[in-house]
Amino acid sequence: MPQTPVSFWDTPKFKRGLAKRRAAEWRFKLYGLIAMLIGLASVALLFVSITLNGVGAFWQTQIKLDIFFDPAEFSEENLQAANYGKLVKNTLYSHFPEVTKRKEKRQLSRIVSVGADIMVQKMVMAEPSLIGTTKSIWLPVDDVFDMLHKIDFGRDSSKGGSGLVSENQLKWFDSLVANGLIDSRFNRTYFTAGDSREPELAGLLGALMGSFYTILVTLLISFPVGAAAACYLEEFAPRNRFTDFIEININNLAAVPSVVFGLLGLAVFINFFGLPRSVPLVGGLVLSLMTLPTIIIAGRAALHAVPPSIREGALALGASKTQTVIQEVVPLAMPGMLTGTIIGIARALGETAPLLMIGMVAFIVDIPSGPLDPSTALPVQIFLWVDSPERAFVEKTSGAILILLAFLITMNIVAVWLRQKFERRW
Amino acid sequence: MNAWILIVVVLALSSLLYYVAKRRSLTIARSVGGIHRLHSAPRYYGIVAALLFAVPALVVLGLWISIDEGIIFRLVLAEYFPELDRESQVDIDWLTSQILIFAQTGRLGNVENAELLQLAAARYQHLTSLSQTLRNASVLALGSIAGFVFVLAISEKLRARPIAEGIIRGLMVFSSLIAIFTTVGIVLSVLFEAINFFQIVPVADFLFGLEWSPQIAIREDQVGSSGLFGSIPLFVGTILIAGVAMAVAVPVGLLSAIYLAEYASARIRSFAKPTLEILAGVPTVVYGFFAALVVAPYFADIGARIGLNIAHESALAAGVVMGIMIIPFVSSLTDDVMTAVPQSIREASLACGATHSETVKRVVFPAALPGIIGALLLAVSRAIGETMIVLMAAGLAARLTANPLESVTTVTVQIVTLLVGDQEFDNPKTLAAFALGLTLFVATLLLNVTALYIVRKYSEQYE
Amino acid sequence: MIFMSSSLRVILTVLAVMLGSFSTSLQAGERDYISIVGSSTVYPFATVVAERFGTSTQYKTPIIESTGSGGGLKLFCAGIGVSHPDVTNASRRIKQSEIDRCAENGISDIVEIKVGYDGIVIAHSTSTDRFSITRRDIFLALAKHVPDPGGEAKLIPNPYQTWKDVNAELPDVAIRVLGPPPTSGTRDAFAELALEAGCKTFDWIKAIRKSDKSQYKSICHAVREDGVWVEAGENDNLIVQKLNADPTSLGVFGFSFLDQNSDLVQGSIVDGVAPEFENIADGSYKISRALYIYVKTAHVDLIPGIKEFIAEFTNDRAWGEDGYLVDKGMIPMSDMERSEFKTAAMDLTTVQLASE
Amino acid sequence: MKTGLGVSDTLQEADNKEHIRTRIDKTLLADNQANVQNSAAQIRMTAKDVNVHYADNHAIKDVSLSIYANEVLSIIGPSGCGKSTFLRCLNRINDIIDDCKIRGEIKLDGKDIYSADMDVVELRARVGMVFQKPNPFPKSVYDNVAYGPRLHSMVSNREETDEVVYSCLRQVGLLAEVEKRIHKSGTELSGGQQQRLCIARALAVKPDVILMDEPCSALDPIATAKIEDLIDELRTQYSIVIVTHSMQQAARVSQRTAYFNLGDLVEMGDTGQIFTNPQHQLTEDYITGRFG
Repeated sequence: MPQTPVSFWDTPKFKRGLAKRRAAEWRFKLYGLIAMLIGLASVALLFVSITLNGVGAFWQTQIKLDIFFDPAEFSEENLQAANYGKLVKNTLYSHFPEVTKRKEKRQLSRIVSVGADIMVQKMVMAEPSLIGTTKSIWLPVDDVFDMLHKIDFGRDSSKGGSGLVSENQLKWFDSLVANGLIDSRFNRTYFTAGDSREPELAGLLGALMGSFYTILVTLLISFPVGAAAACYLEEFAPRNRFTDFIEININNLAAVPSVVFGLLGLAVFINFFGLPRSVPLVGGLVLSLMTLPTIIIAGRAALHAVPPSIREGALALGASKTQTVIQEVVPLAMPGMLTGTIIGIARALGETAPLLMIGMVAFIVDIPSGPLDPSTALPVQIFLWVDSPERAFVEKTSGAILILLAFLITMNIVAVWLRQKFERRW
Repeated sequence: MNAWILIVVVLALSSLLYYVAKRRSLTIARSVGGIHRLHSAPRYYGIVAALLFAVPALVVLGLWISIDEGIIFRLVLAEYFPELDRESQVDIDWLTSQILIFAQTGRLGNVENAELLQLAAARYQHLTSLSQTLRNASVLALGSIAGFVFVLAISEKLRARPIAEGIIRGLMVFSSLIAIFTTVGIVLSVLFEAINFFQIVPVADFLFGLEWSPQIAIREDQVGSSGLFGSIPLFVGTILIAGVAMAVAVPVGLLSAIYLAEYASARIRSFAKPTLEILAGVPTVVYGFFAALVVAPYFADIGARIGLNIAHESALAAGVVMGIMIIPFVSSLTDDVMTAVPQSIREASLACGATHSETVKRVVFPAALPGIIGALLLAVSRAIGETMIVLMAAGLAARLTANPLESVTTVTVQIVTLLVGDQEFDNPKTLAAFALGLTLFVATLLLNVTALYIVRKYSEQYE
Repeated sequence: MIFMSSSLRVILTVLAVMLGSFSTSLQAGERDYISIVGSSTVYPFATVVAERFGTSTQYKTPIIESTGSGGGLKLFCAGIGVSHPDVTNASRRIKQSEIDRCAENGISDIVEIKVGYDGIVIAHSTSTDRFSITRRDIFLALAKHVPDPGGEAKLIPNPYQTWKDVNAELPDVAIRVLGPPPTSGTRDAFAELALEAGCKTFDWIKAIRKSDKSQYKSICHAVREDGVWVEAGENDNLIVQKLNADPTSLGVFGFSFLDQNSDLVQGSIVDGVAPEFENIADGSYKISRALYIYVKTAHVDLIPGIKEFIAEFTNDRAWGEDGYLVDKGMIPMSDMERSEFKTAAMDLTTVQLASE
Repeated sequence: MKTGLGVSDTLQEADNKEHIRTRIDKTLLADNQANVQNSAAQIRMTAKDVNVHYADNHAIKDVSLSIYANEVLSIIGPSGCGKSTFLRCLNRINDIIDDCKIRGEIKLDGKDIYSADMDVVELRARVGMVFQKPNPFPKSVYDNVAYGPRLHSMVSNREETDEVVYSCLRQVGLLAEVEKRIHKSGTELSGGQQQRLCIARALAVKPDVILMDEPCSALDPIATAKIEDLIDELRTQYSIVIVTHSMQQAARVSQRTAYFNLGDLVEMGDTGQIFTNPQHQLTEDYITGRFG
């Protein structure tokens, strides 16, 4: 081997330094790994905790009662006037003949949801031939017992809910469970009802419809306006101070806190234009102003990505500028514009703060049937339920979050799919 | 014929006109010797005719709808209630509600002058239907005139394409101006109310006051209202929570971005990156729920176990969750600016015998620093403007403290609590929300503009 | 650019015209549901009634916004017509100033319906002996400034660290009270009903009331900030848990929580009266307040269902002793009071404040 | 050593373009190998049977060559022939490309650089590199040059650093030009100055071998001439491997030249011989411009 003089690279000093540097390298990599794992763990924790809390919302503990629709209780002309609550309660009492005292009976009757009588009423009104027959009906139990059945909440004091269920009620409920009269069944109410103060009767349909109308208005306004603005700014606008100002302005608007848009909506749409409070129309207007910058920015990026050669080609064939843009450039940029729109709309769907400002935060039971009916929206419903004291609302809230996230993830998947399917590399 | 049907009719007629105009241009073309003799392609004649019909018709319709009711009510009231005080908005509201509801449903409130109201309602109904007929006629007439005049004017010399393009371009310009209108709207609406507020509470008291207690000031019989609109505690609280958030988001976001960009294998990256980005798509109300029901009790519990008194609504819990929310924001922006650093200088560093981490720390990171700072400023702007997390997980008591274990309140929380449900604009409590909104807007504006400037400047560096 | 500016001018002109005319219209529109605002304390009860009303009648379910008693009354008194609420909830009685304000805006007839009571309890863990205190003790233990124990008519910062310091008959344990934040109506009521009442027992402070009302308020309502009073947030369940963990602490919350957690916590006896259902209902337990709803007579018949809504609220199955509102934690009135208010409600009797 | 395909095969497929590369006669390289063994004392690096794959692309095929001390070896060949790839294997800078697989043996002073006990940091310090596009760090001129020495703690104080920085700048002839703005950003220099700065940066680490990947392709003729002069001077202290597009440059600066084609080392020898009397048809085609 060559007898090269001992170079710096062979000195112990360098070797020692090298070992240290290797260790530093390793540590740095580890920090990065830990940081990434923290990030991933946050995602996991968020989703796991919400899923664990939320899946229960889709099931409702119900009680099977064989109700005899005694013709004596019903008058021919007015089915509505009958005491349906009594029917339900008497059927329940029949399982516990030993319960005779008034106070105990009252306690017993609380096992069944307070909304049970109205359910039975609706059933009979829809099918009057039931009168005189006996029918097995599954009715929801009260939210406290729902929680008791699902997560043993309230059975012992360590879980913090004691005092909600008395010894007797516990005994009765356990015996109902033993007799197979209690079961967890799919919670249809959750998807077909509006808000309620009783967790077992509360549903999401009102909020879903409210969100639907709000987003519909948002989409109808923000997409055409956003696309047109993006086209103008990217393709036609002269480069001057004024268009620079518009551009800075749009970029800034994209980062303005959403609550400020709420203030705008309150001051302009409600106080100045006198539009009604709590309606999806106003919500949609506010959210479309909020979404517009996102759509414009995405639209411009999509237009920008179309290579100049396409424009030059079309212009060289004698097409006018507008023809070129509308017939050649925009169709090529459309997937990108749609992706941006979907992402913007997804953000609008999850937005809460501006809607609070314009009064979409009221207690609203009825399902809205148009953008001018008062309503809440899905995220606002989540906000309202979080504040409710009943333990069962934690589950309902988490369930609502799961549904909201499902919508958002679907929208994002569609956006990604669109991008991958139609994206062209130039 | 109500407005919706009218709109459908207008759209239907304008598409009909499209075909008529196109057909006519084709006929003319045949007579002058072929389509190439026309100034523009036949469909442009159709487009112009359709637009000339629809645009004026819809504009008139919009104007008509927005003013006719006001005019009708004014007429009705002048006729039946001549003694009515014109200035009394309250009475006018009341009477118009009554008339409207009676006209639509036949219900009448608990009133004395029922007969007069019924007459007025009948008159209102009459005028409304008259107005509708007039409206429909004028909308259709105007559209038709514009459209049909154009159709008649079609000749081979008519420059249809430039006209069509002019109209379309006008609509585009209008669309881009909406962004300006929005900003102007924000500034005006917030500024106007804020000025009202500052007439009641001096600006200096608001900006430098150390005590914030608007809830107490709402009732005149409670502890007096002077000096209780000092916004310092709110800003301190906001900065405290945003600080905690950044303390979580910056190291985690930066380091994970570096790990993903520099070290992770393609497989890990393709899984971890979109997973982290999920965090960016989660609505803030979900984070609020997470903070209030999972993180805050957990921290309080840990605090109790180690003998620390951690408030249930501590700045810590809200800040940490907000930090989680911002992680993907920081990491994806960092990723962008770091990948913008050219590969060639990485190679140069490696070729000098630098280790990977030395390359990142000494070359890539410093080179990307301006961009990263811009990104972090945007993240800060987000943190101070974030509402739902703090609304659900932070407290309401305005406390001047730098201890993250205590509960503080923020600007956004106060805006929402001051305004939710209350639409009266004349007391300092509600006006204060607009003053806070103004300061918030200005603060985020400054941050955003600075950040965007830095990022823009930076992205030009390697072009 | 020439094109820009000309079209810009046209657009701006059109916009100005539209803006100018728009604001006069669209305000009025038919409303076929009841609009309710007001107290967050009454909110849970009003929502339950509204829901019942919505499901059991053909009317639409009323829409309820929680705005606080003061905010609610303000909205309520802003005017008549469909853009103003029909009903407001309040956790205190309407004030003469508010009635005047209503009248100014053309609302001359307001029906007042007292719907029940809400008690505020000072509770502690069941594992210790029952506390018995006076409101004067509460004031001395919790006020920011207390009268000089030396007897002089001046204030000193609160020096007391144990209950024994406050009152020699009380046990020798550190004062630690968990309570709601200032934004809560419960805190307001607690300050008024407990602290102020205790405060008034000092004659010289009471005398200040006549000369300087706001100074009087600030003496009697200010709560100490040296860590003895712990703001536990709006979550009353949490207070219950903390009390269970630390038997020497006291907690301030609504009666309904005490009722639902009676196996864990017990209410202190205040001025010799235990916070029990009957004592609150008959008014002998002093830290309690009445809950009200106010209805705009002019809107009855205009908005469908207002009468029926009142009927539902004042039905015994709602506010009666076994009613569903009791299940939600409201304390019902006596039979006599109920029938009295029911009659007033059904006859739409206008409220008259006897003395204020 | 692999043998080429039989002569008969070669003749049969002579005009089949697909198989042009199979006509490479590996025996032409044998001399070179023998030469290498004879002058072992002067060898800095040897490559033996090096194969490089990028995913499906076989970029370097069975390349063997040696690099002597104090010589300039130029590698020429058409675009995509693998010359840069080969160069980048010599200091393992290709490691950072995920799907790059290297087989074969490359030795630096007799030690396999791809063996487990070879530290890549040390290797890269000993085998410096200058890139096609000038790529100074966005730091001051001074910090650019001091970067390597500081990393390796070759300098421990300001004086030592100054000495290294100034001597390296002087060596590349840049000192006089940049002395006044030595603390200004290196990215503000002209292209030729930047490239000389990059060479100074490489020299500052005191490497044994310097790899240059088309160092003049982004420069004007004057800057190119300066760099070429510099390369010639540096030969006295270093072994230099230069990849170049320009045959004139190869002829001007190098003592030996290797011709690559489609991943094969076609021919290698003294520069004069390669340019005046190429042994292989492919080489001749390329040199005379008939290629492609």
